[in-house]
Parts: sequence; C-alpha cells; structure tokens
Amino acid sequence: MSDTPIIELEKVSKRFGQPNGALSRLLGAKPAPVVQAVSDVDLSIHTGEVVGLVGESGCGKSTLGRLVAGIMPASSGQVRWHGQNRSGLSAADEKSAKLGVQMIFQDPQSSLNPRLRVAEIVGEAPRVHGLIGPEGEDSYVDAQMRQAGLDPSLKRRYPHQFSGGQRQRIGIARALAVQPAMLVCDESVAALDVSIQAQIINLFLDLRTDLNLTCLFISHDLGVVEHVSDRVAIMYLGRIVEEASAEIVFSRPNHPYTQALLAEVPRLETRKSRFGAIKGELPSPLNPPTGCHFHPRCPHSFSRCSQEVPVLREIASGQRSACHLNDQA
Amino acid sequence: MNEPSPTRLALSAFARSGTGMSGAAVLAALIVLATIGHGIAPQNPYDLKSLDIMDAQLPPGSASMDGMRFLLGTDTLGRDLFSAILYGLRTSLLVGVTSTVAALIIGTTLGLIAGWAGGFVEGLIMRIVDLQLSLPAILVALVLISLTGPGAANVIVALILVQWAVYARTVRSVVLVERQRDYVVAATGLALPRARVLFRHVLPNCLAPLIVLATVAIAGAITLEATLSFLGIGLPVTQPSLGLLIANGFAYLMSGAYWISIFPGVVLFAVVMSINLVGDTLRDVLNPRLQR
Amino acid sequence: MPTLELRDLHTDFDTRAGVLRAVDGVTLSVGRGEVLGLVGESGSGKSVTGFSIIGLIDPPGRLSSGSIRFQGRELVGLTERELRKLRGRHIAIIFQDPMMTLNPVLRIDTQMMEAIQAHERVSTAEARRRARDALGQVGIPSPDERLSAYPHQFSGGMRQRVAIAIALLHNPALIIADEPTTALDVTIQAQILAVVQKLASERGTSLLWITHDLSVVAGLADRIAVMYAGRIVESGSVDAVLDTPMHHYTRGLIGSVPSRNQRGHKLLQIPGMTPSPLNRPAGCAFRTRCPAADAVCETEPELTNPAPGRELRCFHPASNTAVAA
Amino acid sequence: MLLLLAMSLIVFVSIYAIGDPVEILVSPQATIKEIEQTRVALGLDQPLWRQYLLFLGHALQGDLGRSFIFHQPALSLVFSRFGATLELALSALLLSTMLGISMGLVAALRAGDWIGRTIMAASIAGLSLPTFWVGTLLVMFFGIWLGWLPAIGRGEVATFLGVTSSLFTRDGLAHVILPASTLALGNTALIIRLTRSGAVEALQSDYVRFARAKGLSPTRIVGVHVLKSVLIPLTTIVGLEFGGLVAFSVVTETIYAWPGMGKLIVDSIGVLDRPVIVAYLMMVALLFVVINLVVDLLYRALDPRVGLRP
Repeated sequence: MSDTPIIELEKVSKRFGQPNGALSRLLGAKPAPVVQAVSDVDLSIHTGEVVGLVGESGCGKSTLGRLVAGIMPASSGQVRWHGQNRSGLSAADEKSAKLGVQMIFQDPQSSLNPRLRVAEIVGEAPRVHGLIGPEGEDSYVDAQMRQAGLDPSLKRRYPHQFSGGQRQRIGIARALAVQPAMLVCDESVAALDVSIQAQIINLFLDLRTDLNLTCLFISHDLGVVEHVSDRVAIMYLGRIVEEASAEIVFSRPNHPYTQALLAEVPRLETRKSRFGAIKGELPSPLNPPTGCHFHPRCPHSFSRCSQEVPVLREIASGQRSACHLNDQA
Repeated sequence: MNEPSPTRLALSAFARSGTGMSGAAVLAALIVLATIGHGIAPQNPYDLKSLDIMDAQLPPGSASMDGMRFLLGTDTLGRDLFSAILYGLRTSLLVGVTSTVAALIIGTTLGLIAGWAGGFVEGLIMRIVDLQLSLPAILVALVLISLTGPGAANVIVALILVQWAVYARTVRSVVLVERQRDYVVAATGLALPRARVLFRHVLPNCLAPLIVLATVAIAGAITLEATLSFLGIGLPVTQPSLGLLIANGFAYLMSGAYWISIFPGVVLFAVVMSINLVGDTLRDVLNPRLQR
Repeated sequence: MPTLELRDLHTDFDTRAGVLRAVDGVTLSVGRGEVLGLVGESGSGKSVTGFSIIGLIDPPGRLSSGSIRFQGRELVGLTERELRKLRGRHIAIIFQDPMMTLNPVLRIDTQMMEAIQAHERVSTAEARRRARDALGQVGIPSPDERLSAYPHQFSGGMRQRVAIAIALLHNPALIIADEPTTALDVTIQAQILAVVQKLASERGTSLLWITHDLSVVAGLADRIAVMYAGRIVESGSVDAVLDTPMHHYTRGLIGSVPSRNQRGHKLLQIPGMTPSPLNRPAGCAFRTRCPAADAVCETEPELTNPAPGRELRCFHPASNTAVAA
Repeated sequence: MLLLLAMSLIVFVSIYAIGDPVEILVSPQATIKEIEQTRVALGLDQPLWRQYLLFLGHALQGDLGRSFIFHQPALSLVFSRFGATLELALSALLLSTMLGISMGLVAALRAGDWIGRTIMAASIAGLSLPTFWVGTLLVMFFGIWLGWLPAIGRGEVATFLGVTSSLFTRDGLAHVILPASTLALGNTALIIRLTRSGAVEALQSDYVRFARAKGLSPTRIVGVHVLKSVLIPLTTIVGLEFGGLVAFSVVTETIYAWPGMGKLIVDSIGVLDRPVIVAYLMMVALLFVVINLVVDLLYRALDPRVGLRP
C-alpha cells in the first residue's frame, strides 16, 4: 500500500463553539463552551478500501465523517485528497474533491428534502454540475435509481411516499449520481429494521465491487462494522485509540476499550450471559478526563494514564494502539 | 403519473376541515363584497352631494326621503351605513393585506440573512428584532403615528414596522433548524451553489410556519388599524375604515342609535374571525409533526 | 399458573383509512421468574401488545377482544380504577427512551415518592428512604444526593436506571420492558442488562422483554416469541428458536444478523418489506416475502405445536437444520 | 440597562426630530419673536445632540421636563396616573391567567368532545374580537341598557397598607370589572390556547404515560405533571403579555374614561406634549425592563433546566 491514499488526515482536530469575538459579545451573545469533538486524528484510506469507524455516541465519529466528506473544515491539521491539501485547492479542484466524497446519512427521513420529487433529488446535482445534458437527465436518473435498487417508475413520487429502506436507497442514488470515488456512510443502517438493514448492507457490498468504491463506514454496531470493513478504527472521546485490520481487531484487540467493547456486544451465540464488565459512564466531551480519556473506566489504569496522553503507534504489523500498557513489557 | 405534492396533501386536509372551510367561505364572501363593493353600494357614502341630513340616524330598514331603503340604517350625516361598511371593508382589507405582505417580505429577507449568515450580521439583526418585539405593537404604532401624523401611507408604514420582526425571528429560527437537517448538509456536500441551497432547499421548507403566521398577522393588522382609527390616529376621515365607523357611532350609543357602531363592528369581527379560523386550520394541516 | 397469559388478544386502531389491526390474535404466556423475549421489527405490534396488557392504549386504539390473565385474574373488562391499582404495583413497565420517560421539571425524589405513595400509605420520610434504597440497588452512586437532582442532570443510562428503580419499587410480579436499551450505547446497555438480570433473578420477577434485537434476547431470555404483522409466528426456548428456527421469517431474521455471516459476503436477506398494517396479505401475512409460500398460505395458518414447548404458525416449516452459517 | 438607553435615544430622536411643538403651543397670532422666546424657554434652540445630552442628564436626576400643557413635571404627571393603569392591568392579568389556565386545561382534557371544541371556538372568537369594540359593547349592555355596572371612571379609592387603589372599595371594584374584563379578553383567549396546546403535548408525552404506568391518579398527573410543564413556558408569555396589557390599556382607558396613563398618552399625542410622551415611554420602558427581569428570575426558579448547569 505504498500508493497515495485517496484521503489522508494528519493531526486533524475539530473544535466547536469558539470563543465569541468582542463584537458579538457586545451584542449579547452567550459564550459557548468549547468542545473538542475530534483531536489530532491521523487516518488514511486507500482506494477501494472499506474502513470501519466505531465508537459510542459523542465520540466524534460523525464529526470525523463530515471532515472527511469536506462538509466541515478542520480547525487544525491537514486533510489531503489524492495527496493534495484540500484547503489549498483551486475552486474547480475543490468542487471536484467535494463531489468525490459523498455522504449517506443515518435518518432517511431528514436526509431527503420533503418538497422535491425523487427525480429532482437524484438529478439536481448532476444537472447543475453539467455531468448530464437536459436530454439525458431522464435516462440517467432511471439508471441511478435502478442501481440503488429502486423502480424508476416511482421517480415522480415524494419522499414521504416511501418506506425507510427505500428512502435510504434514494439517498444512495443521490450520492452515486455525482459519480463519487468515495462514500462516507454515517450510521447509514442504524435506523433500519434488521431485515431491511441486511438489504442495504448487501447493496453496499454490491456497489463496492461494481464501482470500486472506497468507503468510510461509521457505526456504533460492531457486528455490522465487522461484516463490511477491511480495516477498523476505534474512537473514544475524539481520539482514535486503536486501528488495525478487521481480523486483528476482532480477534486480538489491544486497547482495553476495544476489549471491553467487544466483550459487551450481545451476540446471538452467547446465551444467558452475564452482562456488565465495564464500569462507569461515558465522560462528557465538555470536560474530558486528563491523560488517556479512558483511564477512569479502565481496569488496567495506572498513574501514568491520568497524566500523559498515550500516542497511537504501531504495536504490531498493521496494528496501531494508543495505550501505555504497550510500553511495559 | 404525478403524485400529490406535500402542498396538495395539506390543501386536501384543509378541505376536509369544517371550521377551516367555513372560515374560508365567509372570508371569500367578504373579499368579493369588498372588491365589487363600490359597484353594489346604493350610494357613494363620501360624495357629500348624495347625502341628506334629513336622513340622519335612521334605524335599519328605514326609507329615505327620496324612497331609498337604508338596509342597516344611517349615521349622523345621513349616510347609508351599508354603503359605508362596504367602502370601509375594502379599506380595512387593503391596509391589512398590503402591510402584512410588505412586512412578510422584509422580515423574511432579514430573517434569512440572519439565519444563513450568522455572526455579527445575525447578532445585529436579532438585537433589533428583540428590541422591537419587547414593545407591544400598539405602543410602537401609537408613537410612530403620533410622529408622522395620520394618513393611509403612514398607518401602513407603522403596521409594517410593528410586524416585520416577528417574521424575521421565525424565519431565522426555522432556518437554523433546517440548515442542520441532513438534506441541507447533503446539498452542501453535492457542491450545489449556496443561493440554490438557500432558495430551493431551505426556503420552501420554512414556508409552512410563515404562511400560518402571515394569515393570523393579517387579522392582527386589520384589528390594529381599526384600533388606531378608533383612537382617532389612524386613517383620515375621508377614507374611513371599519374602525373609524365604529368610533363614529360610539358617541351615539348612549342615545340608542346602536346600529351605527354595531354593524361595522359585526363586519370587522367577521373578517378577523374568518381569517383566524383559516389560520388556525392551516396551523393544524401544515404542522410538520402531524405530517406523515 | 403462569404469571401472565394472553389469549387471542386483538388491539385495533380506528384510523381514517380503516381499522388497523396492530395486535391480531396474540397468545403467549410468561411463567413465574421467566424472561420472555418478544421479538419483532417496527410495526409488528410488539409494543402495542405490551401496552395493551396494562390498559395504556389510548383512543383511537382499543382492545377489541381476547383475554389477559395476570396471576389467574382476568384483566380485560376491569375498570380504570382497578387497573390503576395494578399498574406500578404488580405490573411495572420500562420505556424505550430514557430521555423522555421522566418528567423534566420534577425532581427525582418527587417522581419516585409519588410512585410509592400512589399505592401505599407511608410517611414522606419512609417513602424517601425507600426511594434512596431503590436508587442504590440499581447502582446509582451517592443516591442520597442524586435524589434531589432533576432528570437533565443524569445521563441516558442513569435515567434508565432510575426508571428501573421506579419499576422495582413495589417488587412487581411482572415487568414489561419495551426496548429499554435500544437508545443506549453498547457499554451502557450492558450495564443496564446486568442490573435487570440480577434483580429479576434475585426476586423471581417475570420479565416480558420487548425488542427488535435478537442478540440481546439471546443473552437474556429463557424463551423467545417472534412477532410478525401483529401475530406471533413462532415461539419456544431461546436455544430451540435461535438454533433451529422453523418459521421462514425467523430464519430470515437470524440470517440478517451480520455476525452470523462470513465477513464481506452478502447477508441472507428477506426480500421485500413489511406490509402496511392496513393492507396485509390475507392468510399468512409473510407469504409475499416467503421462499416456501404456495397456494395453501392464502388461508390462515393455525398455531401448532411441532415440538414440546414450541409453537408455530406455518404450513411449510423449515427443516430442522441450523441456519447456514 | 442597554435597553433603557437605546429606548431613550430612539424615543428622543424620533420625537424631537419630527414635528415642531412650538407651532402647537403658541397662539396662531404670535409674532416670530414670541415663537423664538418660547423656543429658547423650552430649550429647543439647541442642536439635537445637546438637547439629548441635556435630556439624558436631567433624566438621570429624575427630571424628564415639564409638560407643555399641564405645566408640571412630566414624570410626576405620568407617575400620578401609573397606579390606576397598574391596577387595571393587574386585575386583567389575574383574571385572564386564572380563567385561561383552567379553561385551557379543560379544553386539553376534553379535546375530542364538544366541551373542548366549544372552548376552542370561543377562544378564537375572543382573539378575533377587537378590544375597543368589546369595550363598546360592554358599555352598551351592562353600563347603559342594563345599568348593572358603572361604565365610566375609576370610582372611589381607598388606601390600604400605603397603596391607594380602587380595588379596596365596593364602588371601586364595581368600576374595575368592565374595563378589566375588556382588557383581559384577548389575553384569556391566548392563554387558553397556549395552555391547551402545552397540555395536549404533555398528555401525549412519554413521561405522562410513564406516570400512568406508575399507577398515579389522574388528578395527580394533571395537577402536577401536566400543570407544571405547562406553567413554565406560560410564565414568559404571561410576563410579556403584562406589558401588552399596560400598552393596550390605552384603548380601554379611552373607552371607560379611566384616569390612567394610557388616557394621558393619547391626549398628549393629540397635542404633541413631548415631555409627557417621552416620560410615558421611558416609564413603559422601565416597566418592561422590570418585567423582563422578574420573568427571567421566575423562569429560573421554575425551570430546573435553566441556569443550573455550570
């Protein structure tokens, strides 16, 4: 994998609620608390790869997804698209970089404009960007809908006339209509029923092989991530704590958080299990613990963990982990 | 095959509502009356030549000296009240609608700018809005009119000034909600031009609360104008609205000439009530939480 | 005598588009100290079943026929006042969304003490002491201080613990849990499951655990009942149903779980989608999506007993082999 | 405070920039010299900014100028009428809040049947009735035709605990009923609607369902769970509406010849008595600041979600 990654994040951070300027304070705006949603994340994704991003609510995985998709600028650090820093691109290159990554959202209800017909939802962006001429739009939209598993005869309908699974397919058709090289799937199957979820996952698997799509697959559901991903990154409170190929993460997890997470996932095979190995609450991102963010809940923590932030580094071939335990041998 | 749009669905829900439809029917009738009023009025109540002081304060149903019937009686100048009400209705509706539409446009524009631009611009606009909204409409109108003097144009300006802030605040808050929605994020991700996202995606989804608000606001504007006229600082005597007609009759209540004040009042009430009924039903059918 | 026994329960909703049969003849029982997992997808009627049991169905919904026996006593036909004496005291319920189940403007102690004093004449001090003990039992640290807090000062997981503490206040014979961990994170879900598991087994409480997640039920329940389109299509012990599912819907559901499949390969999916409750196919509601359906399925399949302790509603049961892994 | 200052500036500039009171004050036969003298005497010859600074300086000492008409300090003039207005507004507030909340709750509980629908229809009618017309009707029916209640003036006042009010005498109370009802009507309708929509929402909420699942009685659910959730947002509205009541008393006071500051301002606007107008507006602005403060404090006290977080 020596070729240039399709997308590369270097020391990327995202803060929300910057302190207000003097002027807006004068106008009475309340100072917002600063939240470090993503801090110093390094991540690279190569063409054709599916990287799973796992974490619990509030860990910053959705924010990271939006940074990758170019919907939000990073507060610091570099996002490189095909090796080029995305913030330094010309307007035309920036647009093509933006179109190159498309998002599939969690809530199929709110991700579609309720006042537009499906044909317009899918066809708008390719038409505006000149990917298709006016005469070709009809057949192009039909093709995109068919590719996403939708009957093109339904294209005069509005989103509210579709079921959840079908709406998710519309969202996929809309994203694919601008011919992206990469998809960011943000909890794209979380809101769906199990049987529909399986259909959408299968659709992703098909599209991946057919179109050689690169994919960042964000989910809290370890089972789904394990099933679709080549590589998996585990996030905890804004930081990536472990990253490795899916086989390694699910067979030999290194970070105590990954281990705990895997132990807590209910599985069909485990009957009458005893739940509850991990203690404590998820800390608030407003007020994260010092040092390693996981140390208050970690069964192995020692004094260094509360003082020093562990670095994400290679601990075995193709496995990176951020834990001080790896320094004690 | 065209599927019903969300707008069509809301309209058909409206058509099923009894109160909404009866309000709409009364309103439609009143609008028709106001439009053709000058044609069907038995006399031009403001052409002094057609008035006869001998006909003054006749009760409803009386006949004039020259045989004309005064359906709703006459006022102190011998003016046919029915005709006066038709003229007044037209004026009231015109003032209410004009000022509301203007305020709607101004408020919506500023609200969109505030919600979309954010930062300093938003802060500035919203401070002004807060200031405006912390003062009751009638007070602001009172002061403005006392400065500029009465007159149709001044009343309309005052009505615009007291109304725009509500729209600005509503539009801004809806825009803030809508722009967080995934479909707007998706439109951004599809690199669609900002103006297109704003006007084609965000704005149409903000319209529902605005329509409701504007409907009710027309009723409010008509009432406020009537109130100002009643206090004697509204429209000029040469162009009386329903409010002024009521005020004119107020003094004669004591002497038993109830009709001079009552009938214009009933019409005013019917106008405001029918608009409110329509607005109330619209609120129900356009409520996004009930929409499926 | 089972703690709870439902027989041919029907709950309908009168809508403008017609009568919606949310629960369409459900028969099930929960024994003393038993955990029954009621599994189904959205719109299957599983939650409505749970609410029907304690009479919390609001118009336009109504319980139209069937029988609900709780500890041998018939609940259908009881007055609201009689039902109220049962609710919270003998049958408790835990809701899905912990952020919404507690009143945001009332303190925790108010909400706990009123639950005690609704059923027992006890002093305020005594009620408060019991509320504190209950908080302690569900693992809330420093319960004395937390009593005077408001719900917004708790995380989602902590709120669900409070809801569980309230449910346990009167030591009920039955707890109906409606997806109580769905809105929670994995690690928090595990904690909640641990609390419920421990307390229910210590006290011999029966649990009706309503969920869409087969994996949770696998680790928690004694028996499973699978619901589809308002009916129970299959039930039996956890091992029997999960290892050798006989209804094709159950098989499809299990096949859809990613961990049962080989990584990167396509999942065994169920084609099509759940039919609208207003427009269900006659006969077996699953036949439009079923690989084994034929003309017979247009008539309604009866509930059969293919093996001891198992019930099934299907004309063409799948052969007793495990789902292909 | 910022609001007060902004108000004073806006009010001052707009009042003093437009219109010339001298023309109204002096007789039409006055010579130019006389006009000039009046101008100097009133301090109107100074540039606008200096007039404002002067005005502000005086305002800080409680001096808002003398009325052109009554020739007494404008502020004390307004203040002397303040009590009557406050009394009217408070009576109306009390009336509309009590009536509005109870009827709103009933409308929510009986949302499906005729009682609920009747209350809602009545509330729309209440919102649609112009205050001045209602006042007119009430004067006609109760004051003139039936003669049950006095329709004009404030009636006898009495002083109790240092507060002078007509609420302490029978005659005074009789005088208050009509104007207060007139003033309260629109507000009552509004509170009914807000209470109903809030209560309907609360009744459908998960926490009410959970409260029912706990086996609580309907009385406790409505009286504690629903009522408290409804009251909190209502506090803000009622506070703001109180300001509206004071403003709208302009109309009511005109109809009932109630000697409050609303009647004073209408009269003053008619003759461009600027110091009185300014004093009235500053008074109202101050009142609004106080109301906002009280509402804010009340809201904090009632809603646990506000102000408790670090």
